[in-house]
Amino acid sequence: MSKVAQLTKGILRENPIFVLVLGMCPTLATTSSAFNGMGMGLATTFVLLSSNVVISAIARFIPDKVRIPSYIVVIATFVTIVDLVMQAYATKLYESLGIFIPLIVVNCIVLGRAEAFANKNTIFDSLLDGLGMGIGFTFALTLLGSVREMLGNFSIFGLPIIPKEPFWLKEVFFHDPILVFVLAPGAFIALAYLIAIFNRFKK
Amino acid sequence: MNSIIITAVLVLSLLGVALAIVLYLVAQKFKVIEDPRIDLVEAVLPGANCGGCGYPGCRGFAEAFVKTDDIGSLFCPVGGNDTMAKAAEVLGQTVEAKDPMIAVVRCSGSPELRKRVVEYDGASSCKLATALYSGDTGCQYGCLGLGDCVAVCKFDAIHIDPVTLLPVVDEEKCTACGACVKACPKFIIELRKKGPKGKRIFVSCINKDKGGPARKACQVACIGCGKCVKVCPHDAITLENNLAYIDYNKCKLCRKCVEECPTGAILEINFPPRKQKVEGQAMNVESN
Amino acid sequence: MAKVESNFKNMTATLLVITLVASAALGLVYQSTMEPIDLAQQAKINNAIKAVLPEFDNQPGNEAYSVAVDGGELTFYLATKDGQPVGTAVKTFSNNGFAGLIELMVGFLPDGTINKVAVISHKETPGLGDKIEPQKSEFSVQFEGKSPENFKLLVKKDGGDVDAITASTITSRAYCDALARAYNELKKGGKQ
Amino acid sequence: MDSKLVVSPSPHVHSGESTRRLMFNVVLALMPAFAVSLYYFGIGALFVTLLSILSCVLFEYLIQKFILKVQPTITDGSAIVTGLLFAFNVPSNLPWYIVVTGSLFAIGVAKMSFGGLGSNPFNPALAARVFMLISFPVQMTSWPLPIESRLKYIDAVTGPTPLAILKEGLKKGDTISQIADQIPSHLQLFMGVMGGSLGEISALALLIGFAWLLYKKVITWRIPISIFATIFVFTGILWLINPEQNADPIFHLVTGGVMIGAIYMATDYVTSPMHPKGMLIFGLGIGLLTVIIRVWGAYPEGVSFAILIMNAFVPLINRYVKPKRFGEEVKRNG
Amino acid sequence: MEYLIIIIAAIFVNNVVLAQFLGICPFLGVSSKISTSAGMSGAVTFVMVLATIVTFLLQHYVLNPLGIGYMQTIVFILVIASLVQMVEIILKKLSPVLYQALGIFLPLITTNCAVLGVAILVIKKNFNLVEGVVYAAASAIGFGLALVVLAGIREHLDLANVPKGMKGAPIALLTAGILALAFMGFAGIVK
Amino acid sequence: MLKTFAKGGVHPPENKFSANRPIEVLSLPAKVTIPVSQHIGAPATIVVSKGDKVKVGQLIAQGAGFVSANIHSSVSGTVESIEPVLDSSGYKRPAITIAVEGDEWEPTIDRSPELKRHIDADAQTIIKKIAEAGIVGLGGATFPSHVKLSVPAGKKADVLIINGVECEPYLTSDHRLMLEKGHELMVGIQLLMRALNVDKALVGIENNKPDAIKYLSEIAKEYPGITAHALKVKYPQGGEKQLIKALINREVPSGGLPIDIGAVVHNVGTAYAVYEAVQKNKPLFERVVTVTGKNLPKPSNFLVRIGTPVSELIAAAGGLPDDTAKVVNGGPMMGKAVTDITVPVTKGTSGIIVFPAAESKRKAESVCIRCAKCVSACPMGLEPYLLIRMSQRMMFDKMEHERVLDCMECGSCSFECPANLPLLDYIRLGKTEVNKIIRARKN
Repeated sequence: MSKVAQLTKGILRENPIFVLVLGMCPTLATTSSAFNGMGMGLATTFVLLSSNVVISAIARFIPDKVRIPSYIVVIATFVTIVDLVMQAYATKLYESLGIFIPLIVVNCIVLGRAEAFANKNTIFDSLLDGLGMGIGFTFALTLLGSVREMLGNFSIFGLPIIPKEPFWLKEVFFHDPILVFVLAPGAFIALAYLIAIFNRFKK
Repeated sequence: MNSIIITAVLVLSLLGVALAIVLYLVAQKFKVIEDPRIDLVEAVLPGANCGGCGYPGCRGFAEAFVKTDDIGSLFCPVGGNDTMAKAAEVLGQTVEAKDPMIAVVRCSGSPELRKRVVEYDGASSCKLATALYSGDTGCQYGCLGLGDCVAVCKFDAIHIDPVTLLPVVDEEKCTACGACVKACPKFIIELRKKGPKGKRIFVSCINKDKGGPARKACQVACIGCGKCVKVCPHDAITLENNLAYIDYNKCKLCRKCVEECPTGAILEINFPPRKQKVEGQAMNVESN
Repeated sequence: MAKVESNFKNMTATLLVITLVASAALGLVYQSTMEPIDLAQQAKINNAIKAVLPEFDNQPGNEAYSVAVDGGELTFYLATKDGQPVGTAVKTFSNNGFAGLIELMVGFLPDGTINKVAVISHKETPGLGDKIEPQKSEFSVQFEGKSPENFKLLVKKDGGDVDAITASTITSRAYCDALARAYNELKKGGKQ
Repeated sequence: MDSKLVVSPSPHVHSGESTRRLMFNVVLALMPAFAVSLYYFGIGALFVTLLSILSCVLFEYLIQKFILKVQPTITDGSAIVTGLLFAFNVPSNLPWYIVVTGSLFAIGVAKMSFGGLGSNPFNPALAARVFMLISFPVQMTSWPLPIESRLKYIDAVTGPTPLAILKEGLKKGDTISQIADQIPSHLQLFMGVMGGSLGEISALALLIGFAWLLYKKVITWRIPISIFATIFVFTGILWLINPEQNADPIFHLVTGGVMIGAIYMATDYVTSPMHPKGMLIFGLGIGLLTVIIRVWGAYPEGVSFAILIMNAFVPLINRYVKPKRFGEEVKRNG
Repeated sequence: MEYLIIIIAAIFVNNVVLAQFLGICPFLGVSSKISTSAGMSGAVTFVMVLATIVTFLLQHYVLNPLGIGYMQTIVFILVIASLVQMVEIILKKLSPVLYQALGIFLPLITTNCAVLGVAILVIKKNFNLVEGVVYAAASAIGFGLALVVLAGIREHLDLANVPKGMKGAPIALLTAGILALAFMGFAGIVK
Repeated sequence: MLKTFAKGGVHPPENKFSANRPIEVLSLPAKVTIPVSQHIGAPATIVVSKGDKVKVGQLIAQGAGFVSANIHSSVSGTVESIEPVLDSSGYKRPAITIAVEGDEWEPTIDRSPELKRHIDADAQTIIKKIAEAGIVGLGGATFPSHVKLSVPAGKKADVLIINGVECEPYLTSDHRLMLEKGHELMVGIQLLMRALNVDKALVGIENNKPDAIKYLSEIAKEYPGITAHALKVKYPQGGEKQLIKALINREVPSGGLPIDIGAVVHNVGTAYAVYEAVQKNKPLFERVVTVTGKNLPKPSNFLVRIGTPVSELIAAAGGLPDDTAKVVNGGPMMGKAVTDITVPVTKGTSGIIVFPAAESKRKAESVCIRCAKCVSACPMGLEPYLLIRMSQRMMFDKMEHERVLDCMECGSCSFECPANLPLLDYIRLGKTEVNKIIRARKN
């Protein structure tokens, strides 16, 4: 597989959300806005990238039987780093993501990539893989966040999408957003259709 | 060094050591013994779980394959020889190549050639119709055309032709798993040798009635006249119960019987066209 | 690539090393982020106070005090500029919200008039009760510059002066309740 | 006789019942309620109902034709019933875009995404109603006053439903007797003189439809009656314990969506249990949940939620509550 | 009464899966059959309660006194991971019957974020030990309830003609979405 | 409130056009074709050969094995051929074709019309005579009657139930038989009672035949132990299990037989045949057949020799209407559509119904709306909506669990289904497959 493919496979062909359907909890929980979704995606990408690199570097020194615990320690370390750094420098985002920052540690994608890829590939390949998967994850979360924000708040990244003029556009067609999309049920419904649309285009 | 770092290091290290001890004990006490070769064999199998090999799924086949003394007795019809060679490699053995097989439909009675005498109005299932009557034509052996074979095919390799109302096997997709053979309540489908370049000859009829009634029910029925038996130079054709049958192991594809057959019940597939045509219907099947 | 064998010694050693490195790394990160995190916390409180009071230059968070009342706690933040009090921010609450607790930050000017009100937390129905948030509706604006002395903190339906949010009388009531509680405590013990 | 004989498996006769006829009878049974709502809510009711039916049928057609690419089945009447029921569950002054969005959700999401008629686990009209209630809480809970709003649509004079008056009063700390004078009499409630969704107000009209459905054997008595009985008994007990904090059982039966929910929504074939015993359990569950939400929940009305939640349990009920087989007592010996 | 409120809140009002988005992966993964979903629910309940007790003790008697609360994540996940493995071994030895019923689900639980999530939430919400245990058990029941109900619907949908693109995860998510809508009706029952 | 069975059931339009038409003797055809498998069980072994001269009532095929029945010639003449012929099963099966010459009966047969009430045969003799006469269940099930009368060791019958329900729409042959041969029927019942050693016999008749109920109740007074009972009109009350439930409120266990709860059920036609066999020495070679249909000029009840082509009956009933598109052998709910009207009448032919084109084809299927009408219609408490889905998806092991084998194929579910789903078709398919699975398991 070429290095480019190594990087890009996670974005579409093996997209962790739309194709592999992994890491659903943060996907649903943190995408009430595009910004939150992207923040979560980037945090996960960092963990994914770093743990992939470290694990591929140390994999051969680790006995099989303690493989999983060791990987978990590595991942948890990076998660805690993200946690602390965000708390210090991105308080607002940190608060809106809440418990899902520490929960990156149990995101199936992270451990999954460590198990399936990083422990048998070179550091550079693992880096590409982690980066690609992370980008795919971030892309998916941002997309879902955007869709939800657009429908549920008529805005994207906090910017209103309905122009003020002509006035009837807002008065007649887009008077109120479909609030449910920024709430729990809307997360499920929006993701359901995004995956369905993705399935359709994959074929 | 800061005390917080020291406590952190101490706590986590202790935890790490404790876990290591626990896991070590676990690893010592509870070992699962399973032949690792089963996984390896399973990995080379197609994974269709079709059951064509006679075992419940590919895993079942893999287990049997690892256990058996004579791996030549097992065959995966879907994967074919390549797969079997790979699987044998896993065990460090070799297998003889088997001739590839294909499903053939032994009925050519399209509505044009085999008049419908009654109209069926019920659920679309050959099995069900079989319980009800012998078929909507005068031939009680012929294809019912309700597609039980289509429904069971896991490889999308068999379809009912909208004109002839008969099943047509897609040579590319057919894996000779035999599911359709089992599904057909009329026993019309048979697995036969695919033949060199797909060339094969067979009697496309299973009507065991005497000549008169058979001919009356269907224009392309085998009427049991025996001409093909006489003309065959390789002794490949037998006649039993008014029905000719070509043994594909003996047939040398000389095509003499095809010319001789008065009703056109014998089909030749994938041969280059020859100057004088036998009948139109042979083309029907070829043109799939 | 030769794998390391899974024996007792190796396993323990591996885990030990990994945890050592991990915990050391974490400790370092923790130490270096301790201060920024504290600052961030400070800033958060200050921001909330800033939102409801005119400009000030002290650290109200350091001079806060709390009063226990009605099964909850009110926190008072005194803001000064050049040593002169510019107002008091009160973190107040009401348990009577449609979905329970509502927490507000109310800024009182030294004369007792309400400067601005901000919402700290609530669980009110989106689209209905959440209109107490200043960015979602004009509801909170009506309190600005009003003194509870002559502006009755009750919804009009109950004989007060407050225009309730459409279809959210209960939330509006709770909002008034929280404001009234803050004002009463401020009068009682506040204005030092 | 010159045509071919037809051969088909038995039976050779059929009752003549069809999906379309069943749906038609449901529509017919809803007509008294529609007449009442036309009388009370006038043009708003007419507009919302027609728009809802039209958009449901249109969406079903478009989705089947262009997205699923199957033969449209709008003639079976199920989309009409969904449209009618959705309209009956919303206020008569609901803005048009909410009606259309709701229809899209009912047909597109709650019905077609699951495979269309017969496959949807949730009642489409109800799922849409709840979806809209949460998305547009203000518009979905501003109820035009009956009679006064006859000639108005969007700018109708609105007021709360009796249940909302009750909930708000109790929240404020009032007692039932203090609230009572704001609420119409039981007889008025029974006739439908109150604010509410356009089709739910008149218990009388809905009960007439119930009688028609029973007479035509479209539904059985089990689900509606078990819901009524549960609500009656449960609220009755609460009322007996403390009549100043809990409304009386009759009030609970004739207000809000109990009648339309129990008779027309809970009995939806697709989303209700298949066996008599299961139907009773289903009704019991709906009754209990309705009262729990009404009495302790944030929402003044709980019928829609209750039915939707019990819809989710229907597969489990169908699986574990089986009809009594003939000759059940002895085990098969073969 | 307080416990009752915790229980109702955790099962219905703030259902772990439908309102808090914890444990979605197993919720989607193990919900295709009622029998397996029931087994999974049992296993999760068991582990969740056990994990909550252990992590609670660790937090309050080790991490907090030592001032290393920031190590929460790493310590909790290690403990849960090894706990799951120990439970598996102990079950195998002591009760083969139970192991048959629950054992196969145990490896899946390590990556069930509901377990770690609930353990962290118990600390965050300042529960005492008993409240924490009650909360964990109720959350697990809420998880199990949602899981079994979804499995029931999915078994029903197996026999229906779900459009091609919607099959699998999308339809499960959609069902969960409408379920979440329905569960919003419980809002306000517990403050 | 009239008695009936508890669960399920439907009420199709009765359409009993021939109820007032007395039984007519159909004139002899030129040729009869007598299939050798007219009963459940192994085909009988042919004991004549081509060219043989046979008399009416002469044994031409011997019952082969325990569950099988003798077959007698219904005419006198020459055996013309012995080869497979299309019969109402839709298949070509072995049959004896006899060219009719005169009408010469076996001399042992008592052809006198007077009633012979005195019974001198004992139980064993009765059963033996029934077996010899080749009597099978004439309600349509064609189960050899002597087998049913031989109660297995360890079981005991305490009540005989006579099925005069005739719950199938259109059919009237049993109705006419009860009206016209009441006394013979009573003697036949007494013979069956003696064979089973029971002292109680209940005749169940649906309330749409008030004349038969009245007549039989009256004459039953002369015959101790026999009572006639009116039943509410509800299909499929003629099913053994439903009839037992309706009359004595006992339920045959799932997978069991009526004898497991002490009951034996026989059809009125069978009882009449028993009378003729035992008292008159006459084997079963003719039976009453209803020929009917909405557009048939002259719906009738005929006494027909076994082997007569169906086309002859239709001709005698006024000829085949032009718009005919389906001919059914048996009732409209459980009967079998024939592929050709030349097929012969057999022992199990209770009626021939001619359907006009408009009623022959099924309406287009739509989708299941889970209305549960099939569940309430099923008299066995099954869930047809579930069974059809399982069958279509080949989940046969699950179908066994859902007791698909309890299905008696009464067709109530398909009759009721508003979506016109072929419920019974697929349930039948499932039954066949489940039986295969069970057989495979036993091996």
